[in-house]
Amino acid sequence: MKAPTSLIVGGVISGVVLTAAACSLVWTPYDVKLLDVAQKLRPPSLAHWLGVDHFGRDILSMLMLGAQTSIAVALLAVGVGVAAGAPLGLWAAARRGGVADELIMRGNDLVFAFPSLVIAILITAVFGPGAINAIIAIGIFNIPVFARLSRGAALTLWRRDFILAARVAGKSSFRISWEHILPNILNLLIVQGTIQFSLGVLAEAALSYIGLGAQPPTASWGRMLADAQTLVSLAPHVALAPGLTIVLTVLGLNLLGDGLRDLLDPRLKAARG
Amino acid sequence: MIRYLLGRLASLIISLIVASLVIFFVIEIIPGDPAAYMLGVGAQPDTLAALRAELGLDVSKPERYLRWVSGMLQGDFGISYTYRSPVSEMILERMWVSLPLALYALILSTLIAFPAGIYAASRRGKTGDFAVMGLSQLGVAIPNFWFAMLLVLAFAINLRLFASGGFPGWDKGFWVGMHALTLPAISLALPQAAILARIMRSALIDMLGEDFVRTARAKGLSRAQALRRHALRNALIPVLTIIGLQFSFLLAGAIVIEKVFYLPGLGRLIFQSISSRDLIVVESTVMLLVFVVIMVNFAVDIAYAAIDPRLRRRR
Amino acid sequence: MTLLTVEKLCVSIGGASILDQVSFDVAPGEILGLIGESGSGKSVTALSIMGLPPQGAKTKGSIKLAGEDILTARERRLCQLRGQAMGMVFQEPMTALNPLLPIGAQVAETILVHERVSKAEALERASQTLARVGLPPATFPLSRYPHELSGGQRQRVGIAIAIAMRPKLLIADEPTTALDVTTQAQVLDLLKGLVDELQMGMVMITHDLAVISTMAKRLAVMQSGRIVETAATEELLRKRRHPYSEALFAASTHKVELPPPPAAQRTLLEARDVLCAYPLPRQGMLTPRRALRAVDGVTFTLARGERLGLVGESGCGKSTLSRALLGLEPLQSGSIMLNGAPVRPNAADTQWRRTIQAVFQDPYGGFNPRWRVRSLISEPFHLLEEPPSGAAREDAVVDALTAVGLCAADADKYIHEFSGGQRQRIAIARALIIQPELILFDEAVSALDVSVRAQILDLLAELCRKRALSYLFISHDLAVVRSVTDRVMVMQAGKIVEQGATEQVFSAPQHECTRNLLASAPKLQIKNSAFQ
Amino acid sequence: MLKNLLAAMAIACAGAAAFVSGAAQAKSDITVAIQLEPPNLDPTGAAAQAIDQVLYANVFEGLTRFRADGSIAPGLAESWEITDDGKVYVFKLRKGVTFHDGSSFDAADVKFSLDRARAADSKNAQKALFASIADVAVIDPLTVKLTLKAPNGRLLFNLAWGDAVMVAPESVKTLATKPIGTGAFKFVKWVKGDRIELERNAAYWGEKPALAKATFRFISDPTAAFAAMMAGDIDVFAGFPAPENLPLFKADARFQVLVGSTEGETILAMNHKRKPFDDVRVRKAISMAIDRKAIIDGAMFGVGAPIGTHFAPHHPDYVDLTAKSPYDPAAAKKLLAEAGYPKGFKTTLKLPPPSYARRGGEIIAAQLRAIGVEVEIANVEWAQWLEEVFRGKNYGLTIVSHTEPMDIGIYARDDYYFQYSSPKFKAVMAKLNLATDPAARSALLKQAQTILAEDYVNGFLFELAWPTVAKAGVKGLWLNQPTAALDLTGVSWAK
Repeated sequence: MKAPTSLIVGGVISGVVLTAAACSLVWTPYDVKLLDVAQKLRPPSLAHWLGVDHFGRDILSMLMLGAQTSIAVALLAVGVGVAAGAPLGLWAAARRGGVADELIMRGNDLVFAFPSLVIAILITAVFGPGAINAIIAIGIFNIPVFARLSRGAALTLWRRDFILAARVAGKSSFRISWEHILPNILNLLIVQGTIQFSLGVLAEAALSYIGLGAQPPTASWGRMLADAQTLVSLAPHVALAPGLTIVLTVLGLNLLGDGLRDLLDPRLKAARG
Repeated sequence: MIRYLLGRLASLIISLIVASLVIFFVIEIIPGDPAAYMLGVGAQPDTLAALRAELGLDVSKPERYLRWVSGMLQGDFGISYTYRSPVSEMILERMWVSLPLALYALILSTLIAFPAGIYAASRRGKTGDFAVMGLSQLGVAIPNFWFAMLLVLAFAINLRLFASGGFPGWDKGFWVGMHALTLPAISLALPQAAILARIMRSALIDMLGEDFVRTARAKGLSRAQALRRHALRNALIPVLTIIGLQFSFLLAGAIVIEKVFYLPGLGRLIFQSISSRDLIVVESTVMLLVFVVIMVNFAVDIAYAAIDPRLRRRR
Repeated sequence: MTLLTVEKLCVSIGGASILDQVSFDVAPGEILGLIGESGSGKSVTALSIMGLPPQGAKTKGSIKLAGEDILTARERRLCQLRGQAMGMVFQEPMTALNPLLPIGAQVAETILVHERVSKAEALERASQTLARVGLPPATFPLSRYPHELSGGQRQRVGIAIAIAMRPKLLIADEPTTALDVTTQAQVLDLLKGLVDELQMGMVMITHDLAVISTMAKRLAVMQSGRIVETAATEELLRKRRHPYSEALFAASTHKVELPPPPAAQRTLLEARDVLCAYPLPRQGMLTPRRALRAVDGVTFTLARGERLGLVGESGCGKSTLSRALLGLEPLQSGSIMLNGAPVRPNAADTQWRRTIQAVFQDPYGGFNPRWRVRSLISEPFHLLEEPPSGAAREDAVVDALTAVGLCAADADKYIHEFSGGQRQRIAIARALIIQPELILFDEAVSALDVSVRAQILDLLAELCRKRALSYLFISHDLAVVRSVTDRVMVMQAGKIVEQGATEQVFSAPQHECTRNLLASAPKLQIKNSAFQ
Repeated sequence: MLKNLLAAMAIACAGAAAFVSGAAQAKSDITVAIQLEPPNLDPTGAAAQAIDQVLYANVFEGLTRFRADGSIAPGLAESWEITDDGKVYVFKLRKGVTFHDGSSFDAADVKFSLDRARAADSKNAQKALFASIADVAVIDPLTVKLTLKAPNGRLLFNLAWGDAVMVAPESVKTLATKPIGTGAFKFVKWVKGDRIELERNAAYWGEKPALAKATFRFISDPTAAFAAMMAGDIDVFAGFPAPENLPLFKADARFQVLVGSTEGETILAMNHKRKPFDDVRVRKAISMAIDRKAIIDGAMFGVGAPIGTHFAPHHPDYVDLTAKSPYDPAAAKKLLAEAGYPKGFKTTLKLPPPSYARRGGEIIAAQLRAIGVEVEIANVEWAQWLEEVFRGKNYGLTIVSHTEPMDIGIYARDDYYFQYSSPKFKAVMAKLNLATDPAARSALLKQAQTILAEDYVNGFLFELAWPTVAKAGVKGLWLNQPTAALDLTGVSWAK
C-alpha cells in the first residue's frame, strides 16, 4: 500500500533532521563560534565532512545549528497557526451562517489577499529582523489556512446525528465543539500541520535569504545560502550543502504528511471501521 | 446570477476599504524618516525640516490617508518621496515586468501540471502515479531562489543561452522580452506546477469515485472518455481556486526571484521603497496587489458560475 | 432462448470471497428478482454482469449475454456492449447524473457513443426517450439541469439513459429504494411497461420483498454471496424451501405484539398551531421574499403512556417538526408545551430536556467514533443536577445496556465494533438512561435490514411491557408505524391531514392523501397467512 | 546528481574560451554597472552616492573638479585669483559653454547655483560646504567674485564636490527626472529599476569624449553581478559587490581587475557617552583585540588596506599609525582588568546592510568574545541605522564606512554620533581651517591623525577598497574614488 512507503521514508528523513537539531543543542562536531579565516572554503574532507565556509566554520555543524532555527521557527509558526486558526474555524462553524461566521471568513479572505512575503518584510522592517518576527510573519499566514480547514471539517460534522444527540443532551455549542468536534478533526490538523511545517521551513529559508530571518550569530540555512551564493563558482560545496539540506528536510516532512494523511484519512478509516 | 455577483461585489468593496485602512496605518508605524535617508549623514536639521515640508510629511496621518485614498480613486497614487516622480507611473513601469512574468509562470505551471495530474490520476496506484507524485514532492521541496541560482549558473553563465538577468524592455520586441523572462518564469513555475499537479490529481481521483462517472461507464464510455468528458470538468472547480491563489502569489511573491535576476518588478520596488522608507510607494503598491488579488478572486467566482449551473439560476 | 446465463460466477477481492458459485438465467421479456440483505453481494453481481467489477476484483466462471461471455471479452468490446446491449439503472438518483451537463446531452451521449449520428438527431431521439419515460419535452426541456429535478424525475432520466439504445438486457440495482412510496409505485409501473414494450430481460435487485413480489415472475434469494433458492414468485409466496428464505419472508411480515395502552392519563406533550418557515431566495428584485412553510399550523397532543405515530412522504415536514419538538428548531409562531414547560431552542433553563430524548436514523453517523460506548450512553447525564458518578454511574450504564439486550463488556468497546442493529440498540440505551417520560423515534429503523428491523421493533414492544413508555414514532414506512403505534397522524405539505386510532386509519382512511399512500405501498400477499 | 551537474558545467565553461558575447560590441558605446540605482538625478538635491557616480563630470560640472588622483583642477572656472587675506576669490569662466538644453552658461548661472545651495530653505545635503560664503557677485558674464565670512583653505576643494555643480534656473525644477548640465554627455533615458542612458554632447566646450553612448545598469545582488560579468552582459562593473570572485576574474584573460581605494574609512565606532566606552583603557583594549588582517581576509577576501586612524591611505598626508593598536588579545584582556572589567562586559553591535559591516561584524564579535566582551549583533537597515545610531546615539558599538572625502573634521563636532570631544583636537582643526599654505596644512593634518590614534577614539579597521572589473579592452578608467564619480570622459576602447 502506498501509505507506509512515504510514511517510512518521510519519517526517517524528518527523524534524522530532528535528531541533528536536538543533538546540536548539546554538541556539534566543531564550535562554530571560533572563526578560522585561514582555513576558509576548504572542500569536504575527513576532518570536515561537508567542508568549510567562508569564515572557516565547519559546514556540518552550521547545518545542525541551522536545523534548530528552521525547526523552531517553522514549528512555532504552525503553533501560532493552529492556536489561533483552529478555534476561529470552530467558532465560525458553530455560528454557521451568522455574523461571526461571515466576519471570520471575510477576515480570512483579506489575510489571504495580502502578499505573504511583503507583509513579512513589513513586520521585520517595523520590529527589526530576527527569529521571533519571522515566526510571527509566517504564523500569521498559517492562521487562515487552519481556520478554513477546521471550519470546513466542523461544518460537515455539525450535520451528523451524534451532534444532534449531544444538543438533545443539552450541551452548549462551545462544549460540543470541544468534546465532539475538535477530537474528530485532530487528524486533519495533524496532517495539515506537517504540510505547513514544511512550508514554514521554506518560508524561513526565503526570509533569511533576503536577510530578514534569524540574525547572526544564530545559524540559519537561508543565510548560509545567501552568503555562499557568490562563492558558487569558487567553492560550489558551500552553496550546495544548505540547498540540499532544505530540499531534503522539506521533502521528508511532505512525505511524512502524505503518509500520515493516508494513515489517518477518515475515509480509509471508515472503510476499515 | 446577478444577485450572486452583486453580493460578491459588495463584500469586495468592503474588503478593499478595510484593506486600505490596514495597509496605511500598519505601514505608517515603520520607524525611520525618508528625508533623513535622502539627505544622508551630513544634513543639517533645517534642511531636513525643509525637505519634510516639501514632501508633505508634516501633515497629520488621517489627513494624509484621506488625500491618498481620494487620489487613488482618480488613479493618482501621489508623488514618491525619494524618486520625486508620480508613483502611478513607477508602478505602471514595474507592472509591465511583474504582470507578464506572473502570467508566463502561470501558463507554464498549468501546462505542466494539467497533463501530469491527469496522467497520475488515470494511472492511480501504478508506477506512473508514484513517479509524478515523487517528482511533484521534489518540485515543492526545492526553494525557488536556489533553483534560480542553478538555472543562472547552467544556462546563463555556462551555456550562455539566456541573459543572466535584467530586462531589456518590451520596446525591443515581444520575443526579446519573453526571452529575458524565461529563466525567472521557470524558477517561479516549478513549485507552483508541483502543487497544482497534486491538487489536480486528488480532485480528479475524487471525481472518478463519483456515481455519475460510473453511469458514464455504464453508457459505454471508455475509462479515458469518462475521465475527459465527465470527471475533468467537475474537477476544474477546486483547481480553479488554486490557480487564482497561485496567480496572486506569483505577482507579489516573486521578490526573491526578482532579486536573483535583478528584474525591475513590483517585488523589488516594494523591497527598495521599504529600505528607503518611501512609504507612499509601499502603501500604493501593496494596495494595488491586494486589489489585483481580490479582483482575481472575483473573476474565479464568475468562472465558478460559468462552469457550475447550480450557482447560476437558483441563487 | 435465454438472454443471459450466469454460470458458477465467483468474485473475490484481496482473498476475501464476495460471490461463490452464483448461477441464474434471464429470458427476453422476463423480470428476475434478486433479493437479499445488504452485504449479500447483490450489487457486485450486477456490476460484474456489466463488466465493471470493483477495483482489484478477481472473477471466475462465465456470464454469457446472448452467447457472448462478458468475463473474457476485451475492454473495447465491452464498451460496445455497455449501453447498447445492456443498460443499468442505479440506486441513488441524486448523484447518478453529471451535475454540470443538461439532461438532454446526458441521454443523447448514450446514442452518440454507439452510433455515427448528428448531434441534432441524437438529441431528437433523446427527447423521444425522455417522453417515453414520462418527462415530456414541453414541461421538461432538454436544457434542464439535474439539480432542477426531483428524485423521481432524476431516476426517470437515469432510466432514459439506460434504455436509449433499446438494450436487450436491463439491470436495475435498488431502483426505487431512495424514492418515497407514491413515486416508487409510478417508477415500478414504468419499468414493467418498458420490459413488455421492448421485450428486454431485466434483473431487478432489491432488499424489499413486497416490492419485488409485485414485479418479478421468478426470484433468486441471496445470502452472503450465494444463491440459496431460486423459484417462481407464486410458488415462493406459498412455500419457502430454504430456512434463510423462510426467515426473510417471516421478518417482512413480522407482527409486533404491543401491550395494550394504559388508561388515559394526563397530557405530556401539547403542540398548538406550530409554524416553522424558511425564507426562500428572492426570485425577482421587487417581489417580496416568499417563505417555505415546512410545518404549517400543526396541533396535536400526546398523553402519558400513549404510542403516537407520524407518517408522511419525504419532504412533508416531519423531520422539521421532530427537530422543533426537540427544541432544536425555532418556531415562527405557535407553541409546544412539554409537561407544562415551553420548549424553546436556547431557553435558559433546560429542565424540560430531561423529559424527552431521541433515537435518530443513521446508525453510522449517530455516534462519536472516538468515544467508548460507556461515555456515549452516559452523555444525557449532563442534563441532571448531580449526575451519578463512580459505581452508581457504572451500574446505570450496565442496566441500560442489558435492558436493550447487550452485555456489560460492551461498555469498553468503540462504536465501529458493532453492527447496524446493535448500534440502534445502543442509541435506545442512550435515550433511556435518564428515564425520560417521552422518546422521539425519528426514522429509527429505516436504515436497517428487514430481519434486524424486526428485532428492534420487538425490543421496543418488550420495553413497553416493562414500564409505561410513551413515544412519538416518525417514519415514511407505513407497515412499521402500523405495528408499533396506538394512534397515528398522517402529514402532507406541513399539515396534519388525518389523525386517529392506527387500525381505524389504516383500514378506513378518510383523507385522499392517506388513501393514496396506502394504495401505493406494495403489499406482500402471503397466501397462507392472514396478514393483509 | 546536482554535484556532477555542476562539475560538468565547470568544464563546459572553461571550454568556452571563444568570447561569444551578445550583439557584436560596437566599439563606441559602453555598459557600466554599479550596485545601487540613484533615487533621482539631481546631485544638489540628495546625498546618495549613486547620483554622483552616474552624473559627476559626465553630465554636470562645477567651477572646480577632482582629478583621478584626488587633486583639484579647473572646471568651468578657467582661472582664479585669491586676495592675500584669503577672503575674496575672483573666478574667470570658460567662454562658449552651453547647457544641454541649449541655454548659455554665464556668471548669472554661477550666482544662481551657489545662492540656491546656501539659501535658508536649501535642500542641499552638503549645505555646510557653502557656509563660509558671504556673497556671490556677477562682475561681467564671464567673471564672478566670491567674498567669504572668514578665510577657508578648503573652498576650492568644496566647490569640486558633486553637490556644488552648476545648474540653470530654466531647468532646475525638473532636474530630478531630466538632468540638464554642461558636461561631455547628455541625458537620454531613465528606465527606473533597470538602466540610465547617456550620449555624447556634440556641443561640449571641451575635448569630445571617445565614447558615443553610455548605459548604466544597477545590480546589487553579488551572484547576479558575478553572473552578469561572466555572461558578458556588462563591460565595466565599478564597485564590484563580491570581492571573493575577484581571483576568478584575474585568472580569466577576457577581464581586467583594478583594485583602487575610496575615501571610505571603515571604523568600529564606539559611543563615548555610554559606559564603559568613556574609559580610554577600554577603548584601547578593544582596538588591540581586533585583528585587522583577519577581518580584511574574512570579510573582504583580502581586498582593503589596514588603517590606524581616520584618514585615507592614498592621500599624501597619511600617517601609518597601525602600530599604536597592534593585535594583542592577552594585553587587551589585562587592560580590561585594569579598567575594572576582569570578566569583560556585554554591549550591542548595530550593523548597517553593506557586507563589510555584516561580515566584518561577525568576525569582530568572535574576536571580542575571545577577550570576554559579549556582543549582541543587531542587523538594521540604513533608515533604522540613521534613526537609532546616527541621530538617536542609542548603541554601544557599530561598524560603518565614512566615504565623504577629507572628513576628519567630523571628530571636531561634539554632537557627532560617537560623541567624542577633545579640546586639543578642536584647536588643531580651527588652525587647519584658516591655513591655506599646503605645508602648514599637511603638518596640522598629521598632528590631527596622531591625536585620534592615541585617544583610541574608534577601532580604525581598513580603508574600503574600490574593486572594478572590466573587459580587457577598456582604457582610461579611474582607479581610486577620491569622490563618488565614474568619469567616462576619458574612457575608450583599445583599438
